[in-house]
Amino acid sequence: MSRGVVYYIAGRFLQSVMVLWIIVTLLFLLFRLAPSNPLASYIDTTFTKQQEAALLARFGLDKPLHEQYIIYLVNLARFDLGDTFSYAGKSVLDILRADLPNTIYLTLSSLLVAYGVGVLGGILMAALRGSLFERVGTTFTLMTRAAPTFWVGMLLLTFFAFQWKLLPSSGIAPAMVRYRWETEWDKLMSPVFWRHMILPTFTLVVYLHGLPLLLMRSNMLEVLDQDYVTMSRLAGYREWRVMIQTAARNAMLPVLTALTLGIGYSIGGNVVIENVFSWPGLGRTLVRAVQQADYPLAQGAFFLIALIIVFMNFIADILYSLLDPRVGASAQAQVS
Amino acid sequence: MQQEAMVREAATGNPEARFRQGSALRQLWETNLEVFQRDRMALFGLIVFAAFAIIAVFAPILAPNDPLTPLKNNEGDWIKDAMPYWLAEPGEDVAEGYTNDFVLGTTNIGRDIFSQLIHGSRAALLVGFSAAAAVAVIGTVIGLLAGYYGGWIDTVLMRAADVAFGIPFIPFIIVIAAFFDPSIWNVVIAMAILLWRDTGRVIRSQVLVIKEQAFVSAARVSGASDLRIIFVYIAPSILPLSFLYGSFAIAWAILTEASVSFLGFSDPETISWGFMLQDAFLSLALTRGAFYWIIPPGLCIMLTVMAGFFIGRGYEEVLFPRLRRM
Amino acid sequence: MNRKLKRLSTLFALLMLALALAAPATAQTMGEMIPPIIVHSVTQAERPIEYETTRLVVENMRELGLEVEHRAIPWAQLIDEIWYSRVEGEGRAERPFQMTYWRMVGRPERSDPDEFTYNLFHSSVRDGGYNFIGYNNADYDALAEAQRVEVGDKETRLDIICEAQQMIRNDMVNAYFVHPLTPQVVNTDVFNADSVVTQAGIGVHNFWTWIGIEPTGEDKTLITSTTSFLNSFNPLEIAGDAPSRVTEMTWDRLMRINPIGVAEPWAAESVVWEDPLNVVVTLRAGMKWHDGEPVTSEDAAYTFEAALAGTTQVDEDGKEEFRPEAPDYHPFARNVANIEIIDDLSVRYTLKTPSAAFETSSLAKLNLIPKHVWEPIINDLLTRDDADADSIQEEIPIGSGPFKYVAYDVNEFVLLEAFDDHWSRPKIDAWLMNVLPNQEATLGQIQSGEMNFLWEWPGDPGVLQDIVADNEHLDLFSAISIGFQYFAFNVRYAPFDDVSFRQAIAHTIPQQFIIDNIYNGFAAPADSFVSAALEYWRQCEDLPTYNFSIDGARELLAGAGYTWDDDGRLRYPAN
Amino acid sequence: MTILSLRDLKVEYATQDGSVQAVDGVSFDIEESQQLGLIGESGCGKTTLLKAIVQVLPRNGQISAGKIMFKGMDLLQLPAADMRQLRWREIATIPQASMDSLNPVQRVGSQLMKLLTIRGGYDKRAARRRAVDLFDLVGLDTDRLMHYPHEFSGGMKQRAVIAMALALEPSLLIADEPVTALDVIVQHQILEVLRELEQELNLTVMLITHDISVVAQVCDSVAVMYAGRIVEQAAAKPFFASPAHPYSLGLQQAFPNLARPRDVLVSIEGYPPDLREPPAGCRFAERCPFVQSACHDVDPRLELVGEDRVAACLRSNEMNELRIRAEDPTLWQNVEVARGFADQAEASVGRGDPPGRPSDASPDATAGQPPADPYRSPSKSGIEVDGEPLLEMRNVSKRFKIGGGLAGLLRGDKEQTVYAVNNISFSLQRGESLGLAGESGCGKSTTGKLLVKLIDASDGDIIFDGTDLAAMSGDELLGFRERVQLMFQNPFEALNPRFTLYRSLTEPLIIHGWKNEDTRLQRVVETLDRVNLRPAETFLDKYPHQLSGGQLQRVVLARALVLHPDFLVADEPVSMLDVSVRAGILNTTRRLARELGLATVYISHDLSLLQYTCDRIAIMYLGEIVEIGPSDAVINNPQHPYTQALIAAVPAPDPTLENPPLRIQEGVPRPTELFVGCPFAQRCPDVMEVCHNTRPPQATNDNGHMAQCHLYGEHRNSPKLKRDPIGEPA
Repeated sequence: MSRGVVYYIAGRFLQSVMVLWIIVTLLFLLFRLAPSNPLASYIDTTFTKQQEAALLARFGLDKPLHEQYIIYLVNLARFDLGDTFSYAGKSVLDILRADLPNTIYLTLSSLLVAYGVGVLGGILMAALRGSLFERVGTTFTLMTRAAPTFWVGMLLLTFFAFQWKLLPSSGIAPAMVRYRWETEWDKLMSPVFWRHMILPTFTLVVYLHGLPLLLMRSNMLEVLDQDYVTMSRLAGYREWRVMIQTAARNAMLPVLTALTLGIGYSIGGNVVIENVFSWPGLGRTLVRAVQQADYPLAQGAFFLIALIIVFMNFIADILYSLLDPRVGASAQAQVS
Repeated sequence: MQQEAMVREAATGNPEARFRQGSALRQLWETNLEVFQRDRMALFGLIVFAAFAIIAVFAPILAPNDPLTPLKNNEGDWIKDAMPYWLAEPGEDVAEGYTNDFVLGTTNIGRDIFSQLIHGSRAALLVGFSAAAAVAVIGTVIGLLAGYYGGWIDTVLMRAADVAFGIPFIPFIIVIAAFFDPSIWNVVIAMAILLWRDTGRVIRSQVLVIKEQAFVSAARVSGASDLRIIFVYIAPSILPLSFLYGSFAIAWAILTEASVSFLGFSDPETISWGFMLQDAFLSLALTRGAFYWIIPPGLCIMLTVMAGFFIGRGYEEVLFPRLRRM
Repeated sequence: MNRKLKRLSTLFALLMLALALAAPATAQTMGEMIPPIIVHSVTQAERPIEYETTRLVVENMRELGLEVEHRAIPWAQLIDEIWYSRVEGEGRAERPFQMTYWRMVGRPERSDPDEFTYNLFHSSVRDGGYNFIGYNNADYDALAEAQRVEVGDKETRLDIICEAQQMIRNDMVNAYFVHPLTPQVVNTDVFNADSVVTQAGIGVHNFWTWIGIEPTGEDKTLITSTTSFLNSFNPLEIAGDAPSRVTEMTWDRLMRINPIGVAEPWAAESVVWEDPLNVVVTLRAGMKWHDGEPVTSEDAAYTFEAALAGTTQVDEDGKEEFRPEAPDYHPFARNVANIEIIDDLSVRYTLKTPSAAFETSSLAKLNLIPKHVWEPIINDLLTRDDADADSIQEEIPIGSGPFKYVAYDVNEFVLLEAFDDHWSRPKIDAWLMNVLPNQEATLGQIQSGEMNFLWEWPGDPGVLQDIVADNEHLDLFSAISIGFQYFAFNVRYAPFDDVSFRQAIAHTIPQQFIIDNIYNGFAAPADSFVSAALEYWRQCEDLPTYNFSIDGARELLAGAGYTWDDDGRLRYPAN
Repeated sequence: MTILSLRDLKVEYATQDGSVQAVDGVSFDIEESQQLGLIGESGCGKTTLLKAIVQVLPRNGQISAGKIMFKGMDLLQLPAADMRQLRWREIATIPQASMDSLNPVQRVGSQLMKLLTIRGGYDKRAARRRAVDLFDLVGLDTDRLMHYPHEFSGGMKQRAVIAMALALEPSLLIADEPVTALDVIVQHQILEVLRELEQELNLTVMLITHDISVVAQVCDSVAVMYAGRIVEQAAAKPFFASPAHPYSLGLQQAFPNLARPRDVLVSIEGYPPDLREPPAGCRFAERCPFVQSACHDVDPRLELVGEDRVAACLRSNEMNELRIRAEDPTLWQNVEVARGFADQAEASVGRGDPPGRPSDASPDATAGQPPADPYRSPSKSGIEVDGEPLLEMRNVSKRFKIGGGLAGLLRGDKEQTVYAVNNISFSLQRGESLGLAGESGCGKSTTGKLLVKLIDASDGDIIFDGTDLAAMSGDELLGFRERVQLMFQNPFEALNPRFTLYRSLTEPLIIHGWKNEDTRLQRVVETLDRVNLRPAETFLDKYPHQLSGGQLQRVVLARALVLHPDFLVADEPVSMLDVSVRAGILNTTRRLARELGLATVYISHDLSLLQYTCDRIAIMYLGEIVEIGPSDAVINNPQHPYTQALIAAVPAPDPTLENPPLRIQEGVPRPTELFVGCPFAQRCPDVMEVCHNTRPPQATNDNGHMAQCHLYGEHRNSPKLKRDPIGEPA
């Protein structure tokens, strides 16, 4: 790796850190200035003013705003997201640590399938440019993108889970199976887990495959117009080689970037689907935390999602500069 | 030489023929007209919007019942969970004498689904269009300023865009919706705060391209002021792009409003399609197999969102004949 | 300003005042218009039933000529606008709440009327406690205190409780309308339906069912679910509904509320009152903690000591303030003046004042905790300022109850297994509770057999009924709850400071319609804070009724001097 | 042996508005080791022809008739798979814009090796060896085998593509515009490579280009294509000596030739016919000066007009006579020429040297007078030179900062300075024209922008009519804007595509406060008329895309002149245009400059063009003016080694004139540092020790001809350094 690329990566990283800092600050303000009472989830018959004060002190809410901010930043830097309001003895991190893998499994499986389908579909659409199949195909894809995911999920649930009882309707596995999993590995080795994954994954694929498909299609059309593609035709390569090795390979670059970005955004966007399928992930926790006014938890979940997004944005930049030597070079040109 | 050929091809092959009229407004109108003339799908989208707009405006007249008040039978009890009469098998229990009042059936507590659908178009269009307008206006202004002036203005605005790109959209809306009084405007505000980022970036890069074009330099050499250059020379070329992003924003706004309503963060006094789906979900539509609660609002959402997509695509095909991108 | 001018302006002000006072007098016939009223409830998404009910009542109130706004907001905000906005100028919201939908849930320890009788209405808990409606009635305070002291004589206590109910009903500070019927479903393929115990006011999800339910076959695991949080398992914390199910089984209690609502000795072999202030408790012999240690009188004593533990701090104003380490349980042990260990199995508790509820709300309430586990924790906490005992989560909770803890996954499930060394070992081998906030999923699982015991159903009971009708292996149980649903009025301020006005509002609540249409019949009419399920405490004269009648409400208002103007808007009585 | 033989080939494109006959009955043969140059202006169908031969026509293209025989095989009958096999092994193609023909995300060597293994059947090791050999063959550094395309300069990419084309030893190499868009020195070197390869490998080549000088340099036979047809085919020498078609005649006269400069260049006005509805008669008839009525009705066939040469003209038997008549520029139906010629005659009176006559280093005309200030215009333009110069550049520098700033700091970008223009000085009189020349990146365009205050100088003063540009603002600036105009390189971008021509032309008037619509219209019409867009009224409502490139550039000129400025900067005014119309624009500009007393700065990479239009020429290198002087002096008697190289690199449109060998290598360094010595020292063939560490002096002769070079200073006799290795500047 050349010095230019290293500089580029370091610069991007610093920039990401700065972006994250601003987001974190906004998050702090949003949660501190919110009109709802941060202790709402504690109200009970026996709740007294003294207890309220004690609680405020326990969560550091009695200090002046700027002091809270400093403490908050310092804690974040140590990746200490604080304690939840609603789970005794559990830190926010404990809870998120349990949720995160599930969200990641769902996100990755759906994205990989969707991008697989999308890339192949996009190549096909580009190859069949102008045909009836292409027109119907792209219109259908637009339709799937227009359908609300939760609605698709509900329809799929109605038939596959409730009417035909083919697939489980919610969660990641029955508890009797789940409690035997000691590690994430056990979970991943369990067929039951994968069976539970089918419906939510499929629902997401219905929605997610549209972007890579349309992107791949238009990139292919663009690349097929490029001189180097003409060149490889002129050079007498077989058509599939031209389509796959030259055109598709180059057209894939933006799709790969989109995939990388997609990981971040999906983790934030799966909220609705996780709720439809009771998938124990970050999104469901976030919604419950917000509903139950467990602010440290909501804030933590939000922060984690934002962190992943910013990180994936960073990775996407880096990936792009590594995959496409031109980007790295323009970065280098600025320093050399 | 090659470029000449390209431009000539572009000119005769029509993609550039969008630049036909003199005044910026007329031009915009022409571009819009062209989008809908060239692209039947975009025209379809426009018709869908127009139809729903009419429905939304005349909702109180068109809807046979109040969308929130449960229908009552002769005994004064609510007519709950009535199937659409035309779907019911003979012998199935359809409340007598009320068939005309609820073509699409009633909800779990006896609200008229058809009336809800009609009223739901209001929320969808209101959110869709105001969010789209906000996104397009903010994005365009930011893009123009950042692109044209460059320097620290550009740096600040584009860093802001980076920040906006780093904030997860749905979670942000959920938090906003939970913290403030439930209202459909939460979605609009959140979209305005976040979604200008795409529009802004694209418009900025487009401005950077246009700014470097010789005719802009020519204008400057002729003594044109910054404002004149921005508004007379650059903005007209940018506006179709704003429309493009605006149309997509309509779609996203409707979709987002539906999602947020579905998660239960909407204003219960405002009937929206997402709210209907949430109501259906909470009323156990799946277990009951009450697809007549699920399908109509979902179809309406899909139809309007698709309309936005189609129109956006229509603009795309006219603006970037080679880069038909979604 | 010179003096003359000053005098002149004073004169002028006085004149204006006189005019202002005279103006209504000249109008004579009409009072001021009643300003718009805000009625709070949670959102439809959170609890549709509450939302719909409020909507209905708001509609009816409008018919009285009131301008009413229905403000449906999420629970977290509602807390702010109700609980924290009681008094003008001190609230978090712009102004104090006026009227809100509220509910009280049933819990076994609420089988004794004491908690509701005292906490909901005693004037001492008006500012920060549960008397958020601001009821302030010295006569009532006397009754609420008296029923606590009346130890031996149940009859007398009944009279007092009846009188309290009567007073509340007359004053109409809370407009009760239903006690929900909790629909519950048991898989009778797996369990013998006859072994399911229904506890008065609670339902089938009770301690007695958990230990007594008989498996019919090899499947000896009870699988149930909850829609709420599984947030902690701590014997010194009163957590939510679902965790309470776990704590009551993991930790034994000296006494337990039996199915008809009366406390009976459980871990105690005997409970003997030597006099109204002294009670001797003797433990069963041979009990063990889940870690194998024996249960002794030391533990029984420490259980109360832990609840009493705390530090006294002096606040800024020099006032002493006691901060208990177990704030949730401290109130239940507060009345204990002295604890004396008599022998290995016997302890004598000496009370400060006689208490009728001591058995129900202390001996049957406090979880028996192992001294060897908790003493070090509490001692540590006493030296610290930043944490309470209720924020502690043991790695492996140790109790002496019939079930012991096996596994717990936050927000996912908790798994318990039968404690073989318990003197009353449950008939099932394992007890599992899943977190399933999604009602569709719950229904799917109870039908498929993934789950075999459904105790918590916030959804539409009619659906459950249909499911049970369709599935032979499912049996439906239902019980009237101790809990109740009502509209609470902030009686501090007009117009809700007027009994007649409140009574008129009570007439606008279509009780039967709500039961039929919103609850699908799964509710019993309510007229008091003591549920019909608690039969003993309801052996009173009939309480006043407020039938649904808009006209009746109008009459009542007219009788109290309220008037309607030409637009049909309701106005206060003149003067 | 005939390698390729086309017979009556026809290619059609289906378009929305009907079918276009892009190639209409083309026949020719290419013999083994023949190098055929196919000449034609854009849109004549030459690239379509190529695509038809290798059968990669776009989807809407179709071969409707004819035969393509390759080594006796009928390519049109060949199964697709066999045709594919044929490509590159037998027929290798260097596509147009070959700069973009390399896959940007694959290393150049990998692409080459992939070709060798997959198409050539080489094993990996052999492929690598062969790749190295090929790199050597085309003069590429073999160390760069594994570099990415973007790490290559334009010339290197072109070499790489040539290497790829030769990889499988094809029988026929087809190159489409192989040197277009390259800098003149690079162009020269690529042509050199091609020439060497032709000789070494005995290549059969078909070269497609619009540039007859390229053909003159590398081809032994020529075919001229016009509107889908071949109008003339001949061996190179006879063709250049005596073209046998009026179009060829015109083309030849339209090309400037450094060695034999013309007084007036010919412009073939008009544009080719619409190939959707081709005319019944001769396709060139519309633009032909020798047109007769029969030409419009009779479609001329290709006929033998001499030994081995064919032409398609009804008047080919009169060709000798026509050739003589063609020498008269007035013939080309062009008012411009008529006027321009007159101007020229008039101007010649005032000019010191009649053009075309080489001048000596020590001119005789100014003997006895003090040596002229090279930065001041000598009195030779026929314009009064007394009084203040209109414009003066005094030690002007322009630096750009890149990277840096807070964002740059965060990104880790080091701040860098680009010295785009470095300490240049010159002055310009009213009515005088100055040419700025140099390779791309030499700072000539930046200078242009400085002159019109599109950007501001970092150092030094630019004085326009007594006022410093840096100090201008408000009304003063507006006044400056009224008097100074810029003409742009690309006419397709220079006009707002959304404006009608009237709107575009009236904008400057509005900005400068012309309130009255009628007077504005009048001025616009008048200006359009001036630039020969007639009748002017018909153009007012047109949009840019409705005009041809030549017409557009006239509009651009009109816009520049509509305010009647005093000073015009023309940045590459004709480089985007077809050769046949270039001269027209230049002639008009030159004429109007005279008419309006306009001072002009022409910026161009094309020295022959500057020689044609300018009184003086300044040669720029790395932001500095290395030589400046009267045009003829600079061209005919270049002093600076760099100028000498530039002139030597210009290909002559005449196969009899061989270019002198080029003594420098391609590759301008990035101007990111200031040089202690001479900026050209790195590349200079005559470099001396002193060049690296001392700034060269400015040696000026009486003629006002200045060169900034040690060769003419006190160190002129220092020993020259060996060129290799290239010395770094101290």
